[in-house]
Amino acid sequence: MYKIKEGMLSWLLHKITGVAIVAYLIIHIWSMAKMSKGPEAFNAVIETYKTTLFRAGEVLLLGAILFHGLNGFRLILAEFTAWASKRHKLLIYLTYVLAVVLFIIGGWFMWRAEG
Amino acid sequence: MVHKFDAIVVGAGGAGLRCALELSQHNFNVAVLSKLYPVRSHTGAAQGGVGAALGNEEPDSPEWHFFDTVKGSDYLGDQDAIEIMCEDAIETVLELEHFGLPFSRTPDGKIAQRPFGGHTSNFGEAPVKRACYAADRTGHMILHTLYEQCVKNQVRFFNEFYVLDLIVEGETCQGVIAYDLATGEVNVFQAKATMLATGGHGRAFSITSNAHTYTGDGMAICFRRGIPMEDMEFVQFHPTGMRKLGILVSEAARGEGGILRNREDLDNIGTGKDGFMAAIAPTIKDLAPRDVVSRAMYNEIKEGRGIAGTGDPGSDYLYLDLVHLGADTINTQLPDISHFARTYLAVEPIKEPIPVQPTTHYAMGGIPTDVEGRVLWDAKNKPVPGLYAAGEVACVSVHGANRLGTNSLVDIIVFGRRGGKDMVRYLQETEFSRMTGEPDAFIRGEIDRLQNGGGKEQVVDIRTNMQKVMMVECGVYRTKESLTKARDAIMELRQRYQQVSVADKRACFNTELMEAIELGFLLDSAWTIAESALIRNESRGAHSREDFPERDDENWLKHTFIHYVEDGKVKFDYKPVTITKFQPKPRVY
Amino acid sequence: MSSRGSQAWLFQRVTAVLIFLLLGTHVFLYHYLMGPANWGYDILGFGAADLAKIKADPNLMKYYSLAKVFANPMWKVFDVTLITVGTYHGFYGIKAIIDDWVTHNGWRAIGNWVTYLIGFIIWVIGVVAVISFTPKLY
Amino acid sequence: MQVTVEVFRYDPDTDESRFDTFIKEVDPKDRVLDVMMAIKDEDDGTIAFRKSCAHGVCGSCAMEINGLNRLACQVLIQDLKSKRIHIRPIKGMKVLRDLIVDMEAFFAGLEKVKPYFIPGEPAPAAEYHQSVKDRAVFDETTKCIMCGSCTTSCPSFRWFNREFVGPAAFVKAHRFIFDSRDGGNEERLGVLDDKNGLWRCHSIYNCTDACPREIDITKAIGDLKRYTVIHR
Repeated sequence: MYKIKEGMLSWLLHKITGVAIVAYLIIHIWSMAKMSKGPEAFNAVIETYKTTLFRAGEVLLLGAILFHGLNGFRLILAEFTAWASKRHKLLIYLTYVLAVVLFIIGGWFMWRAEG
Repeated sequence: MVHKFDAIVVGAGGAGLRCALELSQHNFNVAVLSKLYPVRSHTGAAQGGVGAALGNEEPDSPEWHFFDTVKGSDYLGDQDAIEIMCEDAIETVLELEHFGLPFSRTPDGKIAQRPFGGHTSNFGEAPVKRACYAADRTGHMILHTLYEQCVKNQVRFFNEFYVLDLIVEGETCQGVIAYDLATGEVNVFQAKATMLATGGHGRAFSITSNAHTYTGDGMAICFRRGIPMEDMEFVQFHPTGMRKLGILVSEAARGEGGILRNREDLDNIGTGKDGFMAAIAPTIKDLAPRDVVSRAMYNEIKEGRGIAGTGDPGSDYLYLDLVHLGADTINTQLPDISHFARTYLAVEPIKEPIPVQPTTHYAMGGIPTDVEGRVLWDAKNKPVPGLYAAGEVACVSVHGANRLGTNSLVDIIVFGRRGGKDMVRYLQETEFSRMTGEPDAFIRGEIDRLQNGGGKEQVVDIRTNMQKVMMVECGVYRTKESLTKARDAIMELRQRYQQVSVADKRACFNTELMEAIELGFLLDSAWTIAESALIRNESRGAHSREDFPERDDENWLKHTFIHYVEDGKVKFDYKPVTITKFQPKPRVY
Repeated sequence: MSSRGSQAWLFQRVTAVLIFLLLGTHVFLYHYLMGPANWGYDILGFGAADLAKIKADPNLMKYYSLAKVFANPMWKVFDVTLITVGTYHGFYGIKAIIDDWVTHNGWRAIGNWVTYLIGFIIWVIGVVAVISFTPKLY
Repeated sequence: MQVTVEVFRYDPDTDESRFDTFIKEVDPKDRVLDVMMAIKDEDDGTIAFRKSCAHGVCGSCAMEINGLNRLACQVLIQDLKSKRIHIRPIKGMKVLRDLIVDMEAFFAGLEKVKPYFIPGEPAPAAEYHQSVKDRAVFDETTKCIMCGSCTTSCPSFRWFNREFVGPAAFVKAHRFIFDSRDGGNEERLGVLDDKNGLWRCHSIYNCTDACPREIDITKAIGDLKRYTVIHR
C-alpha cells in the first residue's frame, strides 16, 4: 500500500471532519427550526441536547471543528504563501498539536459545563 | 511491420532532436526512434554548459574558441570543421534561447557564462567565461527544450524502439530495422534519409559517468555494415567522477573555482589556495583540459599522494574542494552536483571536499562524417548516400584527441542542426527507392540465436570481464603489452559471446535480450578501441602510451580509420588532419 | 454554484474565512455569553425581574436570552449570513468529495444534484426559522 | 548486511501477477537499483525494469519502493531503514510487465498544457532579455525530469480520475507560465481551470514528497492556482 504521509492523512481527516460537521449542521438547523416554535418546543429540544449521547457528540464535534478549521487555515496559508508550503510538514504537526491541545481544554470545559 | 517516412532519426538526445526539429520545420514526415523515452537520453546528464563565444561576460571571439578547441584536441581535430562549429555555436545557442531554453542570466539579462576547462582568451592567455549555462543542468535543459519544440511541431516518436541494423542497398542507406521492446516485433523503417544520433560507448568500461544504455549501438551497427570507425582509440577520462560510482562532478565545479587537493594539501581545504594543478598548468591550473588533469591525478595517486596513499589508481582518490566557494555559490550555481554528493556520498560540499577519481566519460571517435553530418565510407570522404550521423556517435572530427568541456553540447546542437539542414536538401532531391529482399532477416536470425541458441554463456560474465579489462588495460595510461592483453581478452570474449543465450523467452519487454544485444555492440566498440589504440604509437590527447610518451606529429598527425574485414580481423586506413590556421605546437597550459 | 473551478476554489476559501469569523462570534455569543458566563446577561440587558424568572426554570433562561438577541434585527441578519455561508461551504465541500470519489459520470451528476437539493432545503429551513422567530418578551 | 527484496512480477502472456522474494547480501551504501541489477544478474534474468543514467537525471527507474514512489537509482539501502525492500511498479498506469508501466498516456497527458515555449514577442537578434529575478521565479520547475513519480503518487489521479491533468503537467505548465519570455498563457489557462485541472489538487503533498528532484510541486501548483484565479 502507498504510504499515508502527513499531507495525505490531513487531507483524509479534513474530508471526514468536513462531512461530520455538515451532518451536525443539518441537525442543528433542523432543531433550530423546532426551537423557534415557542418556549415549550424550545425546552423539549434543549432536553435532548442534555443527553449524554448528544453531549459526547458535541465534544467530538468540537474536535472536528478544531481540526477542520486549523487545517483549513494551514491549507490557505500553504496555497497562498511559499513560506508555508516550504514548511508544510512542520505546519501539519503544529496543526495536530494545536488541535489536540485545544480539544482537550475545550472538551473538558464543555463536558464539565452544565449544558 | 513496415513503416515509411521521409526521414528517420535514431536516438532522441540533443543531436537527434535538433535534427528532427530542423526536419519538422520543413514539414517533412519524420520519425524519431529511441530505445528510451525522449527525455531519458544521456544529453540530460550534461551539466556544466555549452560553449559559445557570445562575449556576454567579457570579451570573447569564435576564433579564440576555435584555437582552444584545436589546442585541446592536441591538434588532431580537423580545423575546417572546428572553425565551422565555433562560428555556428553562437547562432545555434541563441536559437536555443529563442526556443525557450532557460539559460541562467547575467545581471543585465543576457545569457550567463562561466569559465571551463581549456577555454581561454586571446589564444591561451587566461581563462575566459565562454560556457553558457542553465545552473548545472544545461544538458537537461537542452534536451527538454528540444523535446518540447518537437512536441510543438508534432514530430512522431517511436519510444522504446531499439534500432538494431541499417538497411543498406548497394551503397545507399534506406532506413533501419528496429525491435519494438513492448511487443518484441521486428519493424522495418524505410526512409530516404537516416540520422544516427545514438551516443557513445562508455559502458565498455567499468567506471564511467555514462548511462547504462550508453552501449555504442550506432557505431557497431555501422561497423558491421562495413562503415569504418574513426579515431576509436581516443576515449576521454573525466577527472572528477565521484569515487567508486563514476557519477560526474561537472567541470563547472572547477569553473566556479573548485580546486583539486592531494593528501599533502589537506590543510588548505577551504582556503582557496592553489592545489597541485598549479605546478602542472601554471596558467589555468585546475581548469586545464580533462586529459591533462586526469593524467595529473593518476600520477598523484601513483606517487602515493592520493588521499588514501595506497598508490593504486584503481581504488585511491583525490579531493575536489569547493568549501571556499561558500554556500551561496554552491547552492545556486551547482545545485545538482551538491545534491548528488549528499545523496550518494553523504558528503556536504559546503563543509567538506568531494572524493573524486577519473571516470570514463566521452568517445572522441566514432562514425566518420563530414561537416554536413554525412557518413563516410572511407578515408577518402566518399559519402554513404542517405546516412547521417551526429553527436557522440559521430567523428567529424572536431574533438580530435581530446574534447574540451562544453564542446559535446556544442557538437550535438551544431551538427544535429547542420545534419538536419543537409537532410532537407537531400530529401528534396531524392525519391524513395525500392527495397529488395528481406532486410530484417539477419536481425531475426540474431534474435533467434540469442533466445533459442541453447548456448551456456552468461551476458553478465562477459560484460563484467570486458569492462574490467578495458578499464585496467585500456584506461588513462596504455602500453603495447596492456593493449595486446586487452585486444586478446576482447577477442576471446567475442568468441564466448557467440554462445550466449538468454533465459527470458517473452516478447514483451525482454530486457535480458536487450542487454545481450547491447553487449554484442559493446564488444565491437571495445574491439575497435583496443585495435586502434594498439596501432597508434604515440601519446596524444586522451591516448597516453607509456611506451611512446611523446606526440609524434611526423608519423601520427592523422586519423585512424578501422574497417571490419571478418571476425577477428580489421584493416586500417588513414586520413590526414585538415590544418588551416594553427600549426601544431607543444601543448602547454 | 460557479461553473469555473477557479471561482469555486476562491469562494471556498473566502467562505472558510467568513465562517471562522462568524462562527467564532456565534459560539462566543450563544454558547459562552449565554451559557457559562453569567455576566453575559448584563451585557444583554437583563434586569433583576428577568433573572428571577430565569432562576425558576434554567431552560427558559436560554429561550429568553435568545429572544432578547433576536429582538435586534442585526442579529437576524448575522444568523442568516452564517447559515448561508455555512451551508454553501459545507455542501460545496460535499460536492467536491463526490466529484473526487464518485468516478461514474451519471452517479456523480445525481450525487451533485442531490447535494445541491439537500443544501438548499436546509438553507431554507434555517433562514425561515431565524426570520420567523418572534418570541414574546416578558 | 542482508536484505529481503520482494519484487512485483507481472507476466503479460498469462496475465498473472505475484511477488518474488530474494535474499541478498548488500552494502548499506548500495542503491536499490544496484540490488535490482544484482538480482537480475545473479538470480533471475527475466525481471524487467527500466534503467538508464543511474544517478537521478533521466527518470527511467521510477518505482514504488517500500510504499513511496522513488527512483531506484537514488535510494540508498541505508536510507530505507528497513531490511525488507518491497518493490512494485508506480500505480495508476497500465503494467506492461513486472515493473514496467505504459508511459504513453502520461506523456500524451503532459501535452495538454502545451508544454513548450510560445514566444511572447518575435525573437530579437540576440537573446530575449530576462532579469536574474525573472529567471529565478520558475527555476525550480525547470528541474523536472518527467519520471511520473508525482502524478502516480497523487490520489486524485490514482484513486479517482485518470483524466486529471496531474502534478507533472502542472510543473511543466508552471515552468512556462512564469517564464517572462513566454506568451502562451491564455492557451494554457483553459486546461488548468478545467474540471480535471488545478482544482482537483487538494494540497496533499504526495507529489512533493515523491519528487526525486526535490521540486516543491505543491507550491508550484499553489502559484498556478493564484495565477489562474487572478487571470480568469
